[in-house]
Amino acid sequence: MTYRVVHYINQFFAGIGGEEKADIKPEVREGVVGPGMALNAAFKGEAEVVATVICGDNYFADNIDDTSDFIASKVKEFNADGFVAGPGFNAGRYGTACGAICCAVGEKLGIPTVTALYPENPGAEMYKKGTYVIVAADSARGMGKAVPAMASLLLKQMKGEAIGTPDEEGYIEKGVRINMFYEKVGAERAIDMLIKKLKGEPFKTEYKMPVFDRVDPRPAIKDMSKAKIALVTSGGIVPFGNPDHIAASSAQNFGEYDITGVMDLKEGEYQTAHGGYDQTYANQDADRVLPVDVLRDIEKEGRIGSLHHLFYTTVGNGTAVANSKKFGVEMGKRLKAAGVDAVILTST
Amino acid sequence: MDLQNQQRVKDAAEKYDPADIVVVLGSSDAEGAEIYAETVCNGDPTYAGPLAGVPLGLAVYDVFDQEIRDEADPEEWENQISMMEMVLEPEALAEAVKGIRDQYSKYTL
Amino acid sequence: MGKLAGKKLILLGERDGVPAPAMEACFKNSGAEVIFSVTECFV
Amino acid sequence: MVHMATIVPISLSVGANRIIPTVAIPHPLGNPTMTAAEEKKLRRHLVDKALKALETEVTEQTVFKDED
Repeated sequence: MTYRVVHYINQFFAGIGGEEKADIKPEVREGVVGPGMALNAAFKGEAEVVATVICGDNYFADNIDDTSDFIASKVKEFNADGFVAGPGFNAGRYGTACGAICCAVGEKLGIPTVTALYPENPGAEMYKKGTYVIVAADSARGMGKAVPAMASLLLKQMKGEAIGTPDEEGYIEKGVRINMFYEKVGAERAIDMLIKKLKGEPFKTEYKMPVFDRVDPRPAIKDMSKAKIALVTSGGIVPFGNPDHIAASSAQNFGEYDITGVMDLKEGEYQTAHGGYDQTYANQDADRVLPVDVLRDIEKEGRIGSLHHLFYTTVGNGTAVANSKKFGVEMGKRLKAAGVDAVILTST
Repeated sequence: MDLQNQQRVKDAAEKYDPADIVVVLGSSDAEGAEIYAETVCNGDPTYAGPLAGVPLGLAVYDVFDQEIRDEADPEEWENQISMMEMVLEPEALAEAVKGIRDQYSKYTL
Repeated sequence: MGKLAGKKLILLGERDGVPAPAMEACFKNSGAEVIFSVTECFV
Repeated sequence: MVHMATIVPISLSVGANRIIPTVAIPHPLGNPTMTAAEEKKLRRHLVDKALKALETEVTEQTVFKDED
């Protein structure tokens, strides 16, 4: 059978115009337009572009949800088996649109999607988890390479074939870990890798670490005697009994607890929920992780303005980076709203 | 290539006998020259313009190609182009366009 | 008159390469007619 | 924000900008082998350092070591 594919492009690749036409509303044309010709050729008869959706980059950016809904409904009308957007190369708005629509179509209709972007296109980082993003050049000069890779990856998905690694297929890592079987045991592979590393030869890790954000350092506190200081910990300090059931590892939530009038975290009143270290010492005296006692002294002395009456806590034991980020953002919002000037974050 | 210029090349190829048309490029880099050459021979490789999927097959040469150079007025060449010849990579440019011409041009000089 | 005699020339110059007017000057006496000449600029 | 943590390389890799190295993983701000008074003094010392770090302008990731 020939699979039915709907293709998304912007006003420029549709030949409608450049920046001056960037606010055109989404429209649907039957068959191929522009890069869809290359896509059709790359499908080699196994699939066919049955319709092309065109939308201005600005219009999309201003109406993301409505336009995504509209496009998804059109894709459904055309009874598509798969959806392709772009390539968007290094075009910021177009790339973001490609990623957003692929994710929306995939989510709403459950059909395979693929786009192609320059890895530094903001759309790549934003949407690589929700769709396959083929690595493309930074300009339309890379059309010739990007389109066959998109076609091949979409065909594989539509046929239900196994998808290879990001390197094999040419897509940007989605951050998914998959178990693999190797002939050699881990110890041997590790030694092989070490030898390569010692020789200065290229080697590839089997367990890539996530890339963490960097933020610019905040300015120093000018007047500590007026500052409101808050305590946050990833060491799992909670009121005794762990009322919010924060998991001992892979935490799904964080806690917010009132320490108004609490001068010292006493045994039997506070404990740790953390399952990744020996809890004995923290359970005996939780101040060893969350230094409420000395901060109360410091507050009394007037060295700081005040200790914020709420502290935030979670467990940093195998907790997903995505969850940590979510917790951090929410804590940050609440701390900011409470007028906190600085945070002491303790980790175990 | 600029979309309007693609249209004008397309119009020219319709108005005149394509066999008589010779496209001469003055690109600054080999990669760009290839894109231009491919656009007028095999169709717009970026699929954004009027020449998308339109293989005109025109004869295309880089201005530094020996065959084209031989036809230029030596004095004018000296005045107009010799400076850029020192800055650019004339052989790489000529070679890049030749590669595309050999693959896609239906006509030659 | 050489190989270009009677040909129709399309000159696609580039600002940072060889501009079209420079090429026009060079092929003025080649016997070819310049039917379209343009200098593109990428910046 | 100041990060008080025992495994400084992790703190650096996750991007903390002000870092205070602490005592041990299960008791970053304490030491059970000390008397309660000594231990509190140690904790006070570390928190004082953290406050100082917050009062210090930094332009890049900075580990505040224990030389003072």
